[in-house]
Amino acid sequence: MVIHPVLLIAIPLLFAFLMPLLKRAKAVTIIILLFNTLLAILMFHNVYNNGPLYEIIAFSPPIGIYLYVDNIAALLAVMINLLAFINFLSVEKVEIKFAMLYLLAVASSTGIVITGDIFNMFVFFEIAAVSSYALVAWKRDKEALEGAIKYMVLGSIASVLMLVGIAFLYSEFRSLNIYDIMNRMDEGSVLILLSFAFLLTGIGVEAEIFPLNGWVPDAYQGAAGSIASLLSFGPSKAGIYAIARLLMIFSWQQSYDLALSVGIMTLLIGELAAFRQENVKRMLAYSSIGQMGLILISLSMLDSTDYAIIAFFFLLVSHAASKGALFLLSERKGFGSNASKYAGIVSVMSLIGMPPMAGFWGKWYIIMGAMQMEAWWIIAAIVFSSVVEAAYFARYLSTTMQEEEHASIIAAYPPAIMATLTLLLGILPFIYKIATIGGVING
Amino acid sequence: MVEMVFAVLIIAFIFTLFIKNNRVASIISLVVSLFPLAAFLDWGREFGINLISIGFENTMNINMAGITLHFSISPLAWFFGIMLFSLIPPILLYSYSFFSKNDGFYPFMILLMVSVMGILLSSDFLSFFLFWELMALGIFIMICRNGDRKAMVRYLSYSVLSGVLILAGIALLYHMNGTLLFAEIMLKADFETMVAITMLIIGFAIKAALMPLHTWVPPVYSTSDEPFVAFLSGGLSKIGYYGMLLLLFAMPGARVMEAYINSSIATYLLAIIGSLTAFFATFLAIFEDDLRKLLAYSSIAQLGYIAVGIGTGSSIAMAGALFQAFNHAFFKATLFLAAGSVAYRTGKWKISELGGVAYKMPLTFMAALFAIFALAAIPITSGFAAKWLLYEAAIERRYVFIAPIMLIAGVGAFLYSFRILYGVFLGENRYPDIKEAPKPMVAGMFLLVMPLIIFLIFPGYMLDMMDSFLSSAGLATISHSPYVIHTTLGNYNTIAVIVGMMFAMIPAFLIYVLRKQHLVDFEDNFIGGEIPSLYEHISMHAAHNFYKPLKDVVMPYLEGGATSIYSSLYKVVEKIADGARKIYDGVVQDYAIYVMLFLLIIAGWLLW
Amino acid sequence: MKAKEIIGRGEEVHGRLYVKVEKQEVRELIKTLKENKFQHFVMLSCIDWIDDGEFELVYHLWSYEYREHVMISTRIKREGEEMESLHDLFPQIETYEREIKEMYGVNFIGNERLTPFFLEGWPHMPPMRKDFDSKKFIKDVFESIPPVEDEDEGI
Amino acid sequence: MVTVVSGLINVLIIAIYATVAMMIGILFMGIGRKIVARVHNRVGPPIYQGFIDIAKLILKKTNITHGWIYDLALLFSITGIVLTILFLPIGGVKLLSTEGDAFLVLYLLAIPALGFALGAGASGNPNSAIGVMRALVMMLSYELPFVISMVALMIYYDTTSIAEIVASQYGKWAILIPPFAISAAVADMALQGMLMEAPFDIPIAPHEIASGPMAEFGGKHLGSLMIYKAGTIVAYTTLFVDLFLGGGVVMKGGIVADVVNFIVWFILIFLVFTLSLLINTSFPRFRIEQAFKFYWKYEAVLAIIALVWVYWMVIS
Amino acid sequence: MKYEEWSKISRIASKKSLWILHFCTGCGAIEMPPVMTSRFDMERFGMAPMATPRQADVLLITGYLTVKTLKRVIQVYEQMQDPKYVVAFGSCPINGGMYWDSYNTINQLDKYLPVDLYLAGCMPRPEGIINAMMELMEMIEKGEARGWEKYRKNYEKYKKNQEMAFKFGKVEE
Repeated sequence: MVIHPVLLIAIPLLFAFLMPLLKRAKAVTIIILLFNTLLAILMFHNVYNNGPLYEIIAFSPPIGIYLYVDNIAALLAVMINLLAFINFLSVEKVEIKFAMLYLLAVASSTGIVITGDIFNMFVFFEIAAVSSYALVAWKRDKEALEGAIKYMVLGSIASVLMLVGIAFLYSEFRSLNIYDIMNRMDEGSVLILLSFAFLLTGIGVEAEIFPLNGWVPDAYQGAAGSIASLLSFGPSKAGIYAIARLLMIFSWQQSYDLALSVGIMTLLIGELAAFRQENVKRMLAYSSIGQMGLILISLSMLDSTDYAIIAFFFLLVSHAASKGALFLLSERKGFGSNASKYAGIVSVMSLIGMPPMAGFWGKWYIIMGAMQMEAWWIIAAIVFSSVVEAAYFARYLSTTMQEEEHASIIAAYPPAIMATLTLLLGILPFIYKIATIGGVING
Repeated sequence: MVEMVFAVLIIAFIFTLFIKNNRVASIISLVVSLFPLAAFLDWGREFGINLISIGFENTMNINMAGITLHFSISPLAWFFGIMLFSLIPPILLYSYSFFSKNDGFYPFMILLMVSVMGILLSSDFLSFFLFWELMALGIFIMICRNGDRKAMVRYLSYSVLSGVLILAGIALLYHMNGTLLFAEIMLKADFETMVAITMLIIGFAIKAALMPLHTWVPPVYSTSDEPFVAFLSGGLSKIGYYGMLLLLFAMPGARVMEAYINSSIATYLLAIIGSLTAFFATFLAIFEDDLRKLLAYSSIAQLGYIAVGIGTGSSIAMAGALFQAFNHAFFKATLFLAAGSVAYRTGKWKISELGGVAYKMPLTFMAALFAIFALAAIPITSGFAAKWLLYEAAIERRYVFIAPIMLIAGVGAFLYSFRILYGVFLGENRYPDIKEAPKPMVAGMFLLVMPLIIFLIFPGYMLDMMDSFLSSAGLATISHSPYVIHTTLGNYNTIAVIVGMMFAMIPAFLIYVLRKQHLVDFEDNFIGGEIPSLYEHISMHAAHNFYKPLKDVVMPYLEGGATSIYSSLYKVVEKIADGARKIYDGVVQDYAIYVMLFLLIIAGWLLW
Repeated sequence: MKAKEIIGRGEEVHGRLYVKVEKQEVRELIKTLKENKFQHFVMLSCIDWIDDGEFELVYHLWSYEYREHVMISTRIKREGEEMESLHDLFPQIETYEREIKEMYGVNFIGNERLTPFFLEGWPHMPPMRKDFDSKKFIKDVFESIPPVEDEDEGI
Repeated sequence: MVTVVSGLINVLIIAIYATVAMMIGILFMGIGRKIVARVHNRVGPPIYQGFIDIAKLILKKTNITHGWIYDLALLFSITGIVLTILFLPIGGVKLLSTEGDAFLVLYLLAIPALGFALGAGASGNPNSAIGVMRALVMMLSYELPFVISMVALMIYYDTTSIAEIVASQYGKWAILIPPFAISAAVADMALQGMLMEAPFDIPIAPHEIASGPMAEFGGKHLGSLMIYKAGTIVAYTTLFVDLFLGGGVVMKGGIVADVVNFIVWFILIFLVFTLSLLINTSFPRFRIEQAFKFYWKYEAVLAIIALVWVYWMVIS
Repeated sequence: MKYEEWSKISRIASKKSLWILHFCTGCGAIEMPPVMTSRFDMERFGMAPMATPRQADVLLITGYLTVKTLKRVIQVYEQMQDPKYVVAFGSCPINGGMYWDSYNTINQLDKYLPVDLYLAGCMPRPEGIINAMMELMEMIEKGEARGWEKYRKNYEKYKKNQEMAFKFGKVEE
């Protein structure tokens, strides 16, 4: 039986708006998220067996909403929903409005990942942005509000730029379908360059790349632990995947070089800023920026080496899961129980790139890829940034190992589960399953 | 069969994670640690010494989830395996009574065992690097348990640096040869290989703590707990040299590298760095007051000798380096364990606070005494044979700069070894009420001293163990019988020394036996006729700031050293980092401007 | 005499200024002299006037500038009267006071090191006092100790 | 059977040579004090005074000990020095020196020093601890120039065994070759430190630290240390003679040659010993920092010059 | 007094190499340098000055002894090894000399230490010292200088006397 990918978006949206009617909000959201994850896993199984899924809803190609799901999109969807489900377990008291916003954010992130229509992606970006503004401001204290305002200001500018970019594209090709545009790319005029610039800036703000991520430190610091972790694996990962699709559309040598230079800048600035930062959450935010830069670098190598897509996937998943766990842990000062100590160490080690965890394969393949391209400055940047990263993570671990603030069971186990995810992925990397996807993206 | 050993180790790892009782955990880990030892002893059949033969076959390939790891044994790996895995059981026996509760020492010791076995057996770069980083992780978690910030930060940054450098080197080799398997890599003497080899050597040098890259060793050795540090300094620091030897000699393409070895400056540079490390680390060890830091610097110095051996590259030098590695593993582990048992009883680390521990802990003292004799390379111990080979090699190669520096570092070893003996064990009895270290600890220490005694009388057996490696590395094997080593320049006959000593002992023994003597207590010491018991306690222990005159002369020159370069480097990085943090000054308008600027720049760049 | 101008009183004895002062004024006097070039504290001596039942403490000061010697003397009761310690003005006064405490039994307030100096474990009264009869002491203590003879003194 | 007999003879010869060397050492102590007295315009003790002193010390009625480690000094000192003499060719006769080489001798000389230090440490006397500190710093300081000149010799004769160095100096003594003249001068100053003669008798300074390490040694322990001192006189001077003055080998051939060589060797070590005594009488005692600076600055520079010169000769 | 066996060789050896530890109390110390230097040269008889009691045979008390110094002298004496001899210089150790009536000075050294040889003179000249040493050598050779044995036999008596002196006569029974 064919699984309609649209259900992945429709059901959470539907129940988000039905939420005020239902009494037990927490139980409902958990069921929906669980259902969503299972659906995504089935979809991945289906896509892996018989190739990518095309899905048209309601209208004919040029106008209709058009979903396109390939291996990596399916895997990301699974990741987003699974982590959202685990993350939601750690939230003690749940109000209806919180559950609504949470479902909206998850639905829209999944939507961005599996949509094939550029306007559709814009709509999902809007929903994700709006819901994450509200979630960031959820704690209603000074920091939260400040973070939310900054996020909103930059987010709105980004959405305007994105809209202008799409307008240029539409005026050029009369169609919003990504693959349709991709095939007819060569007959476009100078206008396409402009649209690429606008689109890249718009999506870049959401994907936290260097000059556009001013909002990141304050937003993550203001947000509560679980929301910050949601932000770290939800919208920002969808954003970076959107940039990947963007590079796929405008696949010129210039755009890859641009992505490379921006990536290196983000990596270095992010790592150095984190190095001097004492506040745990801000430090984790800067380190996310740094990791995003690394992922962007792996994207920039997409056309020249087939290791890039594997590195991209492992870096993305390992960063999402371990940064999510670390943000949940950063709620309390120290590592309370053994479980949180285990979670902390495993996620830090995965970010640094130690073997049993997924981060190791990311580091292995990105350097292998870089060496294929004989790009010495990438290697130098990675060497310098990984040493800086090791330094501040070691400092973070040494301080948190001392404090013994006891954590309740609910709060301790979700990060442990996320950390075990990276561990399992590290031990059984299933590289051959991801390797085959590469073909499609380049194809 | 190798899978069986790996499986047993991993099961034991998981099992000991959840046991709280220290006794049970240590017994399990002790039993489990015998498996790899048995495996390596069994593989001895091929490499000269077959003590036991259980029939472990020694090649294995694991492929799971898209990656394939290749494992097989080589003579070099066998030698290192014997050395490392015969080091672990005594240490675990020692820790049976050293720890009160099992807070993670045993599981991660087993993890280290797994990683060491993985490194030694791996025959392709992927599994080598995977287990190398696993070892780095294991060591880091061991350091985490004591939570000393400086040790953790320094260790992690150094080990990540070494990991990434090695990875870059491997990637470059892979890029040029297209394969990761050791057997198929052909090392050519062109520029890229040189860059890859130097990157790999620097990565290995960090683990082997050569001089400029040694600053992580003192904080780590002085804060982690003793059994682990004994294994770290005795065993794991040799893995760095295993990597270098693998690279320079065991690689099949290494013969092509012949030009690289004896003519090129690179390995001569390695020898010079090794000798300078030995020289400066010895001086730093002489003035150090904290016992563990002193042992840390002394272990850096002894490791420098091995680097000199590898750098010189001739067969005697290689044999000397391996022999020195073997000796250093055992006597350094014994010394750290002895320091641990002293601290276990007195709770003190500083030499100036310790004193007269030998009177109440004679067995620990005896083990430490023999280890120090081996450290100071007194001719009646196996330490001398190793250093002798290194000196012979240096003179044979006419290394005029390196030979005197090595000899002076050897003499310097006497200074700090006496400091340990007098400051900690002999002198005024300041701890009259302590007891001897518990039985398992003493047993552990004496087990570690045993190999030193075996190779004291018959250094020839050690050379038999190395012959298989030397021949496989294309170097001439050294002509030796069980107790005589012949080299082109001179030879060393242990039996002659020992028999000569027996004869020389006769007059001394006669004087000692024929005249009676009576024991005198500590108070009865001549200090200008003064009576110590009259006053509230005068401390007659002269171990504080022991080499002050030498320190005033030498210290100004040592001040420069690595630490000042690192601190200036650290400041530069800090300045840039502050600059980076300034960008996020929290003002939204600036962020908005950044976005628009970004848009303009990339639009302009694209259109142009 | 330059010192006489500084202090204003005191008579000249054998070329030295001899000043008799009450116990309380000694500190003031020494401080003023010290500021006016009398940096050298020669000694502190004690004389036992057994008939008047008093001890006389004499502080001797010397100036290199003027090359003059000043003797500041004060009288305290033989039994039970104490003198304040002046070792904060000149550190060496502490040892002189210690010696006088041991030999005459004068207690100095504020001096922590009044422990036995030459006579470790001396149980009797301070020996320098006039009423101490040293000949009788010698007969009681040292003469009474028997010489050590062997039973069969051979040589 | 024949090999057993010849083996026994060899052992006998070696034993005789060792005991004769020790006797010469003790004799030299007496002669040394006589020479020093004569320089002081004094009569000085009889030549056999060394024997009497050692006899008196060993025949002391009571002896004290501070534990078995303290006695180690007694055992190690005599054993070490006799073993060193066994490994040095005396008068051309190769005792055991074919079995070990110069590095072995260098480290054998360290055994008595370390045993000595252990005994002094075990006694717990602060004077002896400071004495041992000075002795070890002295060892470190004079070792550098001595080792550099030894390396120069080894590189020149391309061997590390002293027996071969002696053999290859048969016609031409090393001291006559220009660079080795400098090395010989440097080694002679190092010899002054090894023998603990006046300018460098810092470790056993009687006035400052109550004769340093020997503060607690009395009776038979001091007797054994006197024997060790006698042994060092012979050992160090023989080492110097073997390395630079051809080990006294003047004739080749049978017993007669051995006797002649023995006499030449005796004269040579006597000259070297007197030279060091004369330096002894004309210098006050240095402080330990001055001694260290002297050896590591002036001596080391001279030794390096000689080494570079030899290295240049060997290469060209 | 029955004497221990003291072999002839060890007596001659002890006689011919007398190592002196001079405990420089009082004014006698200044007489020792001329004895050692070239004019009188005691080294020709095998005598040499030593720094520690362990190495010395002869303990030279060169002047008056206060009670405080006597404690140290006894400690040094006990640290010496048999056979050991005590030589007392000057008149002070004999009968207290000019300090006979001082509350602090020891009048007769013989009560506290077994003195083998007294040397009168309010500081004897070097010739006197050399003569005394020759006399001591004779006594050693004949085996009469048995101070160390006497000390060992009457140890308790000596200790009692010393205790009396240290407590200045107030010995609580």
